[in-house]
Amino acid sequence: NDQVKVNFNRPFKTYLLEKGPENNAVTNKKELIDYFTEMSRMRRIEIVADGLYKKKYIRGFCHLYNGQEAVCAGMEYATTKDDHVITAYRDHTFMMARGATPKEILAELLMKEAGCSKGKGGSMHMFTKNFYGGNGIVGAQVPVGAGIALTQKYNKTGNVCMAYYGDGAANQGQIFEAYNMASLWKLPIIFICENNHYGMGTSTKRAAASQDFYTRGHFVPGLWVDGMNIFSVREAGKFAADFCRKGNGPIVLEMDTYRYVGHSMSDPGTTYRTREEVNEVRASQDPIEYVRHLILTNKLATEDELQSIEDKIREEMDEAADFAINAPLPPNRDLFTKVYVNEVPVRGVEKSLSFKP
Amino acid sequence: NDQVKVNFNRPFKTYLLEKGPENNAVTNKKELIDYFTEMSRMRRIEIVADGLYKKKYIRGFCHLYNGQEAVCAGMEYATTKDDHVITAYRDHTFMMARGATPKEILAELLMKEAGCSKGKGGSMHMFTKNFYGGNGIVGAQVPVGAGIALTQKYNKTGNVCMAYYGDGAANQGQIFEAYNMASLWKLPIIFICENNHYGMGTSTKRAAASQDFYTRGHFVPGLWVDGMNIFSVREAGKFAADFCRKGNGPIVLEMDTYRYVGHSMSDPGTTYRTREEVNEVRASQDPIEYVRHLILTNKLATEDELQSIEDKIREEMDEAADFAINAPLPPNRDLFTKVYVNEVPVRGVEKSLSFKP
Amino acid sequence: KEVTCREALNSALDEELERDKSVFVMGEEVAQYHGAYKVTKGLFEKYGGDRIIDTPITEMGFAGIGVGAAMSGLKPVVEFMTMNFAMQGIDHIINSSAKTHYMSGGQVKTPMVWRGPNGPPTSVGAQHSQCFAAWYGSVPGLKVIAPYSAEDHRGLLKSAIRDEDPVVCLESELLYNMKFTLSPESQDKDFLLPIGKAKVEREGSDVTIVGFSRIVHNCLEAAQLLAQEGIKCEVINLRSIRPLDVETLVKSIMKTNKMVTVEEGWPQHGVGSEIVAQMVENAFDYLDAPIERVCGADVPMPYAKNLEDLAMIQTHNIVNAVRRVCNRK
Amino acid sequence: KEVTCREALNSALDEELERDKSVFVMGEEVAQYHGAYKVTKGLFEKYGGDRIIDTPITEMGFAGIGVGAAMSGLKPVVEFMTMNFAMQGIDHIINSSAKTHYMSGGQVKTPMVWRGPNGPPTSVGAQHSQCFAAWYGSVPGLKVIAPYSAEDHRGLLKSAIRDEDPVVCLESELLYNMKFTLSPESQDKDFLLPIGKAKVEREGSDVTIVGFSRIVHNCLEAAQLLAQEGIKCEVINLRSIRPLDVETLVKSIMKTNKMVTVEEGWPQHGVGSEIVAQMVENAFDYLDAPIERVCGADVPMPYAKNLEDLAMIQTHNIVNAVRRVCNRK
Ligand SMILES: Cc1ncc(C[n+]2csc(CCOP(=O)(O)OP(=O)(O)O)c2C)c(N)n1
Ligand SMILES: Cc1ncc(C[n+]2csc(CCOP(=O)(O)OP(=O)(O)O)c2C)c(N)n1
Ligand SMILES: [Mg+2]
Ligand SMILES: [Mg+2]
Repeated sequence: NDQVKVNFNRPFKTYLLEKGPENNAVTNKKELIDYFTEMSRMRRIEIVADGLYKKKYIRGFCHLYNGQEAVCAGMEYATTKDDHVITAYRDHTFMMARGATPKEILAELLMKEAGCSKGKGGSMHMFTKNFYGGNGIVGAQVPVGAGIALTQKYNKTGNVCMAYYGDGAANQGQIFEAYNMASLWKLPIIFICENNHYGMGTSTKRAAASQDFYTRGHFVPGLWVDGMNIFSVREAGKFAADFCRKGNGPIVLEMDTYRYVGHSMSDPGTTYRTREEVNEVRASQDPIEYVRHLILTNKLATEDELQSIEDKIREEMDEAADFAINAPLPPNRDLFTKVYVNEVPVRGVEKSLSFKP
Repeated sequence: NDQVKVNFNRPFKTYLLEKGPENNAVTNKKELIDYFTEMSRMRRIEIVADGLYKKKYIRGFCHLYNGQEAVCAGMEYATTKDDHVITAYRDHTFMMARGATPKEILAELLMKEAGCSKGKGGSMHMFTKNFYGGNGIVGAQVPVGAGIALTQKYNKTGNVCMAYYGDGAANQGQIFEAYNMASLWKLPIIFICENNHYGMGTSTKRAAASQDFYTRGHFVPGLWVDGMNIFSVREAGKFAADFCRKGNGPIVLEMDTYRYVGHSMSDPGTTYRTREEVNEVRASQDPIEYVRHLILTNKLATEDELQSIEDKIREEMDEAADFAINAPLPPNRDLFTKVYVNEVPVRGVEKSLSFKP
Repeated sequence: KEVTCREALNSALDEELERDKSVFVMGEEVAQYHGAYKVTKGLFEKYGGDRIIDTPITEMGFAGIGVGAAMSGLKPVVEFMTMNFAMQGIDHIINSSAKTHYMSGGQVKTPMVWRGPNGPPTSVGAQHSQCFAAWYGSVPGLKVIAPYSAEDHRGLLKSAIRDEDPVVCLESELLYNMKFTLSPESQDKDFLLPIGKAKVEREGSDVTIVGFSRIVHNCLEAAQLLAQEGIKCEVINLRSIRPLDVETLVKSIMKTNKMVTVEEGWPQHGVGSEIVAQMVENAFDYLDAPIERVCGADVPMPYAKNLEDLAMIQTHNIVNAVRRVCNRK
Repeated sequence: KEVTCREALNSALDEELERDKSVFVMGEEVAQYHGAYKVTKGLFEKYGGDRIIDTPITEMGFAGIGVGAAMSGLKPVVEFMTMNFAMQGIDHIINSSAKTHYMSGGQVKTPMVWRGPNGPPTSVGAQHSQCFAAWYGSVPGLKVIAPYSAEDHRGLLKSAIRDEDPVVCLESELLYNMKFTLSPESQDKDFLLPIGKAKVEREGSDVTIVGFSRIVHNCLEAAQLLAQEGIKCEVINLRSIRPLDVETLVKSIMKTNKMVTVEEGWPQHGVGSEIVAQMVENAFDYLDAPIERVCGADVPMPYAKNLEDLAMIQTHNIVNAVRRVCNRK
């Protein structure tokens, strides 16, 4: 019997809910190894992206997810691939969670034709099955997510949509508009506020009059969740998906989490918070270390075994990086395609350089 | 001694406030006569506008305030002319409350140069001292109002801004953005939701997941107010202004009120609600009749005296209407002026018809 | 058969709703109130509240919801009570609907229609009278149509609903009540007009008048008046702002060598400007006279009728411009 | 004195904040973070949080707050992190700030500046690369400036802050780091450049190249290359998009009889289109060749560098266009 019981030391807080999920969960060896593996892959792809960025293979914005892995991973384990996901620009790991390969993700970052968006989208604009991006306008993805939920209700699919947004985004008016319509129409949407405590250089208390993001839906029930603990996230996710699937309408999950790195590559991430604060979170709450600890203390695998998982991940990602580095750029012709579903004439920089299909 | 004590039979409801205003007020003859007069003037100018519209003197949108007079009037008696007001398109009576004359208001409706906006604004776009319109985009006036409040704080004037919006407008995202910034920065703004129960043809319960508009600021304290009773409004207004002036930041007042007429002139106002509903409110809650009743039952004036006030008002408004009818249209040259503060060349419909200052 | 443009839109919506279950209509007052301008009359009764959806007054929110629905397989027709209010949700029209197909390397589609009355009606002042043809028409990823006749309204809206790309349909409040004869073909349930093709409404050899939406009416009126002076005007109804049918325009100007553009929007960076630029690029040697632009006056729309009349194009303005263009030596 | 455009903007803000207590700066990250692009560096320390105000990420809301502050006597400088995000608040820029003076018959003023980086930087994809010059430039009631050099940045921004009308200041992220020499006059605390006047950056007699903002750099580069072939280009830096300095353009084309317009935005209904239309209207008989427009490619901005390079104007594109215009017989 390899069952492990996990008690949550940062319990849920509920809002407009009679009862939240239990403050513990049961897991087992397979799950723990899976979670360890998946979150490690997420961490690793970001580390590789970081390295490639510094070597100038990647340009522009590149928002990394280091530290927040339990949120993205935990929600995936709470739902199915027929459910739908949309997020903002911090999206690489979501792609992977939804089944995209590191090759297509890194190739996209490296502007290659083999990239998931054929090199046209970049870091902020990745899409795959039942995953709608990768959106660069803060907050805009949330009503779009409500629209995806509308489709589920319209087509009676029984599936839910998870719409992620940051603590900074949480003040955007259109999110309140989405709360309202989702409630009125009982749309199956899980609003997921990833509270990593900063929107760029602004801490939540300077941006939000109320920092209890799980209550900000006002008339929408909510849960505060320890977003550093994949089991808390998973249990909250199951609870929320179940809530939605029963036709209760939307629910808000506030995921308390932390971003280890700067906002994007140009932000050192240490002018508006101290290095100590970052190190403290990393040392005490790291979502991957927590799972490693559970595995080791429960003797479900040895350090060596975990090391070999990590080695394999490293290999996988290095291979993906190599692939991406060596893959070709999109053909120049692609400049003009996919503006519309059908190819049409498109004007170039000079009229004489225009495209005729 | 002509003091009259008024008990409110629809008591305040409070939100995030330890204590609201008392559920009664003291008034006297002078006040009662004033209130009766002012509200009657408001009612009358709308009736005159309605008549002029039907005679085709007025064109386009024309949103009347019949039934809601206690809100606009009561707030004026609770504050000073150095305080600031902004509202949406249902603005004629606000102009009068702020000191504009019926002549300039009706002249504006009749597109005349003597109109308060020189005939350029029309029904929806009227402005006068410390009154910022008259805004046609539902909800947009609310953050603008917060900006006016910002100026008060910036210049330490001790004045407040009252920003009015409807129950339909109350779902607009930008209002939530305004709540947030006003709270963060402790702006002296009274958010006033005039809940007349319909936004065009949509009842509040079809548009708002929560119809408790006094709580919709979520972290902003609020008061539910009987908006058909000028004394409730006045007491709430004093309470709110005082709250703001003390540096507590914003407060939301929900004014429960009713619009007797259609949304605008083309809406009969009886497809989405019954005639009975309208008649019932009119018969039992009319804000002017209530004050008339107080005056008469307390024998502070006779029916004849009130009649003569009404006659005078009728005269005043008829005179204003005559004035407006006979006033000249703006000169054609005005087409091209006030686009910018200084006169500049402006292109006409034909280039050859362009304006040169 | 004589119908108003309102009826033409209504029948187009009705038929497409009937034809394709994934089509739905959303917007303020579209269902139980039948639309602020009654374009959606009867649809709520016929298709119910799941397919004809009244929204709260939250344009940005429901614009986003429309995009999400389109991305995930539905075909929303999103009505804005007027296009002025679409400005609150314009980010979704541009950044979420127009750009996503390209950004996703072709993976994601947003087949949807954004529609509503555009440009100046009368007497509603500056905030309710703006024409957005030039703005939307500038954006790759969007198609933009501007119907004039009842046939246009039916054929273009039906094409727009069936289109796989996002289409902005710019209507005119003043056209809703205008009556036109529908040809038998145009009454067909599968009557479609191609997006991106202009229509020569009247042939002529002396000068080309180009317009779109409501003002085509005045262009035709002007052509008739000018015919009495012996000036033969060719009148082109653009029908689409994007793609712009440059070919038809060039063909016409190669014949007439003169052109007047007419649009109710503001002049600067307008549809007329683009047409002039295109004619210079594509037909420079055929131009016998400078092209004149007749546009809405370059001011926020005033309320007073005399000023408004001066701010808006009247038929005589077109007549004047044509005369000038034709009499130039 | 050599300064970057960032420093030029910073000093302009600093001086105007110093000069007039009613001036204040608001926007996302403008205070404690010193601006996403560090334009407001040091201002928070000097003027404090009451005058340099960090806002939450709520563009529509703070745009409205800016307008309200302006209406009631302050002079806000509202920074958008980029103009792409201003689309969320564009209704306030158009309907609340641009139109109110007119609608109120001149009673209400909204003296304020809307500023931020506009148009394509590099490698940030479609949602972060749009140029809004044509949109804002179309709106009566707004003034629109687009500085190129450090002198432009100082002189135009200072004028904009002192202006009684709302001014949109379109900057370029790629210019922030670019260095220019400041003339002694332009270092003066009261150095103002007139809004609505273009600058002839280089005189020439064969052809006129017109550009604005960052791309003026490439126009000048092209002119230099073309000089080696004996083609003398006059390069005009528009400085203002609205009012557009038609006079300076006409004067130039009367001399050169040929023109190429250059803008980073999309072609349709662009600034180039308007310039062509104006030249046709005002200088038709002086045109020896069709005016060519060089514009951003008519696509959402792609991320991949090779595609982006093709989507954005390179100096050789300008050179090619000039050659074509000059070699036409
Ligand atoms: C509408 C809009 N405004 C501003 C920006 C610039 N911006 C990008 S990310 C960001 C911070 C968002 O913070 P948060 O929502 O907390 O998400 P996090 O980055 O922490 O994941 C800002 C201001 C934008 N992309 N869109
Ligand atoms: C942004 C926007 N959307 C839609 C409209 C059209 N419209 C004008 S008034 C109105 C109803 C507003 O209702 P409410 O806020 O309750 O105010 P009331 O008319 O009841 O005073 C609507 C939908 C508008 N003017 N602006
Ligand atoms: Mg954050
Ligand atoms: Mg209402």
